Amino acid sequence: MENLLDQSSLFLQQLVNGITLGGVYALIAVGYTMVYGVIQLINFAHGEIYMLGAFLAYTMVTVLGIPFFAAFILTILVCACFGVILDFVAYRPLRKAPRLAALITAIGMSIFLQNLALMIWGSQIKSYPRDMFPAIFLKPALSIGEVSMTWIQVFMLSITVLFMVILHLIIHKTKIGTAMRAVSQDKTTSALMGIGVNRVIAFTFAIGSAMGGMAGALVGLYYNAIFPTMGYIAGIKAFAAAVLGGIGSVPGAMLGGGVLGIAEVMGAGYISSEYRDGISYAVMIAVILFKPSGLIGRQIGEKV
Amino acid sequence: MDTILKVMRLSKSFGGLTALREITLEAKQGQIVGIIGPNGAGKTTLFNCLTSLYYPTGGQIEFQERPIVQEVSETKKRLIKRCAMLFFVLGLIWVPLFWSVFVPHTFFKVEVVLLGIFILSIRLLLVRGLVRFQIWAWGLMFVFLISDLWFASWWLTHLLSLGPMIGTGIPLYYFTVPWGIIAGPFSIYLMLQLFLRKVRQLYGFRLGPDAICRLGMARTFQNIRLFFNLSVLDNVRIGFHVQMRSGVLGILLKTRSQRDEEGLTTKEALKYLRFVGLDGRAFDLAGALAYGEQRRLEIARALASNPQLLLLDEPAAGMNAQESSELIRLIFKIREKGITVLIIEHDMKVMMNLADNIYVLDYGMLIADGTPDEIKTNPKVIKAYLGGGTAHAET
Amino acid sequence: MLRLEDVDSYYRKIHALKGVSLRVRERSICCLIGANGAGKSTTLMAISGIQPISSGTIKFGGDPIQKLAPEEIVRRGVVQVPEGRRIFPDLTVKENLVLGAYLRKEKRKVAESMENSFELFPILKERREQMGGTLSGGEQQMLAIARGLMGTPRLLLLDEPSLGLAPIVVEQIMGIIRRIRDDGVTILLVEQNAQAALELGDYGYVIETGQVVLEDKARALLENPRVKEAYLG
Amino acid sequence: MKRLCCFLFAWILLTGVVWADSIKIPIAAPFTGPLASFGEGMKNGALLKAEEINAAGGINGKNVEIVLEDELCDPKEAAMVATKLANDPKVSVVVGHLCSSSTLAALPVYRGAKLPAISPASTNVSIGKMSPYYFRNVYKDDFQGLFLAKYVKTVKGYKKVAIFYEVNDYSMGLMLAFMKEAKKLGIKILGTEAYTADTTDFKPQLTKFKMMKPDAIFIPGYAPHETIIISQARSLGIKNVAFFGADGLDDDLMVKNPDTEGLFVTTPFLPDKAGPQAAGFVKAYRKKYGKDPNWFAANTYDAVGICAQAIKAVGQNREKIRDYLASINSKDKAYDGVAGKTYFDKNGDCLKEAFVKKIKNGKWVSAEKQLQ
Amino acid sequence: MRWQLYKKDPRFVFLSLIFLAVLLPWLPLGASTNYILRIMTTAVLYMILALGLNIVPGFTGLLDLGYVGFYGIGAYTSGLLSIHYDLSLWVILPLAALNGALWGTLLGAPTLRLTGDYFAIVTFGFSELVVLVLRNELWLTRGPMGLPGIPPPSIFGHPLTRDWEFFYLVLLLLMIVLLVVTRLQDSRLGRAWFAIREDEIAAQCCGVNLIRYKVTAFAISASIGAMGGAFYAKWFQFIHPDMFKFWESILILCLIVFGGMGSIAGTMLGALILIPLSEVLRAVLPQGLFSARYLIYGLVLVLMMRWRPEGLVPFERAQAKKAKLLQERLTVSGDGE
Repeated sequence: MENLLDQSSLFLQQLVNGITLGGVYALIAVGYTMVYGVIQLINFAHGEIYMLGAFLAYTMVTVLGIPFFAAFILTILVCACFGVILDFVAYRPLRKAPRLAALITAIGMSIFLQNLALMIWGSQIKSYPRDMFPAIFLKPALSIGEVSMTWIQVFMLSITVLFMVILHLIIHKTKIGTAMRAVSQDKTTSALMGIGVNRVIAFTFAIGSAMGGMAGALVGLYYNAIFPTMGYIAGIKAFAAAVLGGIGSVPGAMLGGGVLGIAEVMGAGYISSEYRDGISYAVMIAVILFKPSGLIGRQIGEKV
Repeated sequence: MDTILKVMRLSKSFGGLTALREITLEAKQGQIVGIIGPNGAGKTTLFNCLTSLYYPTGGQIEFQERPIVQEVSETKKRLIKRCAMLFFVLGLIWVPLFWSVFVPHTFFKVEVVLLGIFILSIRLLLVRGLVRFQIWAWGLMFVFLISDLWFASWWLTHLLSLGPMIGTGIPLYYFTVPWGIIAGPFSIYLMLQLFLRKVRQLYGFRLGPDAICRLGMARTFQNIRLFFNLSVLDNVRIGFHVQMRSGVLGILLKTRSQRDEEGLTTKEALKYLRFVGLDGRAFDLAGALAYGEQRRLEIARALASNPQLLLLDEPAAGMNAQESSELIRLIFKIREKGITVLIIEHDMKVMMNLADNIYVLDYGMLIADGTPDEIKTNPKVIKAYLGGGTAHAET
Repeated sequence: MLRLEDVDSYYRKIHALKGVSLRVRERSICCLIGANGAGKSTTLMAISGIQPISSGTIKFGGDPIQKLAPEEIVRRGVVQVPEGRRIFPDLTVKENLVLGAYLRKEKRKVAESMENSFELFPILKERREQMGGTLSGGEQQMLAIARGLMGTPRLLLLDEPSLGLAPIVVEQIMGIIRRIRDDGVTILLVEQNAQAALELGDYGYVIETGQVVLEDKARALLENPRVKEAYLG
Repeated sequence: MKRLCCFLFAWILLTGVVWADSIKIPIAAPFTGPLASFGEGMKNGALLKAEEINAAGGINGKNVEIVLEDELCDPKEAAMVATKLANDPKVSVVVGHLCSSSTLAALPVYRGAKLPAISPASTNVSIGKMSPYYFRNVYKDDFQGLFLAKYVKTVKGYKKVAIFYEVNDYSMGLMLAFMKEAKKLGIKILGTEAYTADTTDFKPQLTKFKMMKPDAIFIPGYAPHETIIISQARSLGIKNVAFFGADGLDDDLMVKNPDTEGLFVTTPFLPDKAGPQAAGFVKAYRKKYGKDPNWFAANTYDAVGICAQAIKAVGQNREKIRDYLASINSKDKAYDGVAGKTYFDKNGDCLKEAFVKKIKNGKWVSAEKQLQ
Repeated sequence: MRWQLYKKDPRFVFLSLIFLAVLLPWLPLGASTNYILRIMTTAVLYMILALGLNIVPGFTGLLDLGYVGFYGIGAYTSGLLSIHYDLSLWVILPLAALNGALWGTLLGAPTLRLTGDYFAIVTFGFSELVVLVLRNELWLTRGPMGLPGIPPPSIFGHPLTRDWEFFYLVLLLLMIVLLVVTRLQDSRLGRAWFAIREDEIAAQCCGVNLIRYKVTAFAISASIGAMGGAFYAKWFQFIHPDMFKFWESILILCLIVFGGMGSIAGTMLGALILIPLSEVLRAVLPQGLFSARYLIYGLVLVLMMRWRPEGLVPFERAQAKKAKLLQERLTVSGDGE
């Protein structure tokens, strides 16, 4: 009987871990999914924005001595601006170029940013010093038997859910959101309606990057490890989450992130921790091969 | 004259919009057949269906008496859907049975329950894919059917050696016997069903555009689709693709037959270019040609695959009077070679001089067919073209 | 009101417009008819600022607009209803209409125009919450026109509103176009359906392979043997 | 023509050789990249030694010049750096390569060029047998794993241990050696879990450990990750479980983290356990760099010392230096350095003692009980 | 007349360049000859790899981010075969190529019907999975311990150890690969690939079976990559999973983007410029910045796409040149007009 209790508390604890991780993936995946939805580009550099978010928050807290929550909000704003700049510098000139060109640019941008961070911050793993760490985060928020959840997990999850709801409202209830959906369906007609297509795309980048930067700041705090290559793996996994949920759909990103996070943690917990990253890749490949439209996405037909 | 192409009750719809509605037409050997109709009438969609770029929603196509597209009846589709559901229901029994026998004493372990849910959800996904006629579901289904078949026979042969079902005490053979008796034959039946040609066609095992070309149907496109960054000669040589035989090994070893084939192809390609009047520009990039020349190059490329039937999609669009009369001469020359030509044109002027037989489409329906003279005087056609009237048969 | 002078435009390497000149008078319906691929839609796209032009000028109300961004052109009151409806299939009818008024700030007036369009097209009111893609062809066309009107245009560019529609629906649409003109909106109508267009229009241009070959009063064009020939050969 | 010019330019850059009359001793290690802090220890140790040698009048009147070659712990870069060094006639011996994979990649190059090299830090077992030109003044992984297992059993008395290793050569070598010895000694290995260098989320694996309820968790890896692992473990509620690791954790990074209290690690060098010579070294090091030397610094300090001794004895002939190094093959011929006596066996490996140190009140201190 | 023709023939240019390369070890470069030889060997190796990769994105227009997976498969095939069975290089090379082709086909067959960016992602996932397997299957690959002690190749019983010997060997391989690639390019197969690259739908309607030719392209590309890997293992005598990380794919992609996707000369030029650049950077850049040298590769990708997406030697220019050459050849032989 005790064994059964252990088993189930192990399972529950892993579930908690998985959901937290999934929340992170979902936040990053939103950026991919929104940009892909609007301009059909896999923005490889998105993972790097996540990394920059982590570094910015870290630098603001440790070097400039700004309190974490202020730094958190500043980071989100700076990352949003950064996304817009990225779009303006790298992608806008290629709007009419073949998709391959934009994709290669995205990869190039990703490498460039990653190495830029490497130059600025060095490749050492950075951690928040304990005294600058908001103390409340480490205290357990709830603990039932062996299962525990810290405040930072609660904070992260609630922020994720909150922003997903806000995002959903923005996309479905506001004018700019309607414009975003319009641009994703038909750019020429949108322009004919007087929608500034480039401005809407820039806005999309801003929101996606804000989410990515936010995820970065949160993750930097949660795992307390910030390094220049963190965006690469996380970015790919988040992309897998976006594909899993159905690329182009925000609730899909949420669902995909959650499923992938849980699958990864359960895979590491029950199957093999060596192949932990492999699980995400395998899920991603399987989804792309068998169901490219994802769990809640729609099939995108090609025009002849 | 033999009928070379026969289209019967062909329909195509995109989502809710019907682009073609029960089109029936035929082309005889050596004829020039015109298809005319205003913009958006579905002419190009018809061509795309013929060359397998689109797959029709209903109807049949026969080319040189060989069925290219066959009709699958609704009953057959319904049968497949029912079979798929049954497959899932059998899975509902199968999964707990499997645990009981093969993973004894661990029935309530978290991992095992998860595994069970996983297997069941894969089976459900498979059913979904199957009823939506997706190709992967077709392939994966066989793996599952074979394993079901194997387990059915295994359980039937190990009837008495199985203990009671874990957690309930009910003798296992209460479950295994009916399961084995139903699942075994059912698996075989479903496999046979899935192998039927018509059913395979539903899952996308159909002739692709390349196979259609190989059969002898070549086409041009409404908005020119040349290989713009390749030379004119190479464009035509690609057209020869289906006539060439050399494989990777021959190419790597540069065997005599491969070299001969290359030489011959180049010569023939130049011949075709002369035929369409482009021999002077054979070594320029296709992108550098003028509009009219590009149109002719597209025709040369299509001719290079040695077709029986040539489909021309608005060849005269964007041409001035002189260019289009040259084009008409060229099409007559092609017909003299014994090639049947099917032309889309919305410009009746060109068509009247050219075609032996004309079909008129209007918003996806065939509204008239006959010789040019008949068409010219057909009131329905005039209405469709000059428009405005309400005297249409449908309304 | 709108004046094109010697407009040249290239599409890829193809010379799509070869010195097109035309003018549209205030509060009139001007028709641009011609065959497929003659350059009708390209002309409209050039006016709307989507298709770049290589030479020539486009003036609207006296100001050159050929260098402006598409949204700026819309702001000045030139709204296009594109060929093939091009409504947003995954947005509701209402959202489609709201987007038509994207550049307008006052919410109340937008709501007013929406009421107006519902009055003009009662069927849209019924389908308000339906996805655009689920409408029938005629309804989509109505939605497209209503969406164009939401932008309170001074000049409405209509690209083949009769395309692929049943004749009775064409009739209906043409009637609506007339009503719009009567409400004081200038209209440039591009049509392949010459009969319907010329019956409706005041003035007409015939365009062939990127050049204007004929222009006259609509009534006169309707009688012109060259027009008949151009279509029936 | 333009192309040719470009090429010529590159060529001139590449062939440019600095002519200066000094003895070059190159240090090949990662000075940037994730393991830069270890490379920095090596750099500091070497520079300190060179400074001392030069202050004492150099080797045979010539100054020692330390050349830093950054190879990022990347095998491909390491081979390239090795070729560069092998073709520099001023280089007669190399101190280097920190990571075993770099060492293994560079090794065929040194062997081909007959250039002797001393690694102060590569502990992989397979290195020794591969080349007669490779020496090292650090013990091998198998010794360290074995040592740890013994220490855990006899001094600490742990019975149930779980292992959380990184998927790299160093960590896995240690794990395998530890497991082998643990089996002999009757320590129960509850489970092994792995992580990769790209991850920072260790919770799934740690949760598993939590349910296993081990006495201690063995974390053979490098400091940057392990400090995060310990923090995450504590936040998951793994409270009364000890952590221990090997020399890869001997880094100041660990001390900065308050969660690591009580962690103990093996190390080849302990400032307070070493002899009087070491005390001088520690003092000088503190003075120059303002912190305690780690074992990388100490070992590199010694390696440079051995090289200097060899050059002093036989001159700058590669072959002779190799023979000289190979001749240091017994305890009495050993080089007496700050990290103990160094002598090489027939494979070029050395046998050295290991020590245990632990974190107490946020400082590295020697463990009360050492295993002798 | 004939001489004029030869002078312009790219094959002649290549041959003379290779002749120059053959002279390289004997040029009076002083002590750094071996260093330069090693750099040039690396550059030539990357030329081979780039020529192989070029077949997929260059010829058929699909972005392949998983090329390094095949490179790794080739290297490990070669390493394991020579350690366990001590086979000769001439047996290993074709075996490695075959193994690469096998995996290329296995990966290509299901994935090649995907659209561009999904294909890129799947190939990326594949290469990461390959590295994971190389890392974790200790029984086969020794995982992160690497595979040391691969015996050097030998010719007629003479083991190759010196740098110039390896340089000649890799030059020989380059010539073989070049022969293969140029022959393929000027054949029915190559034209089918170009057709796919230019316009998939038109290609299909010309009778080109998309899947079949894409798979062929993928398999051939993979086998060339695997062959490069096989040489690499024999040359380095030590392989490690970290050598086959994603960055290598990007580097090779960068070479062909820089040189000109689809053009053989451009691809080789890209490798010839960018690979030695890395060593120049080592000499020029301060220590701390050297680790960030990939920054420059990233920048190259971005800037090339922005200002010169067709690369140094654009595909269409190469095609036009080829056509003119053919014209001249046909006029000389009197076959043509």
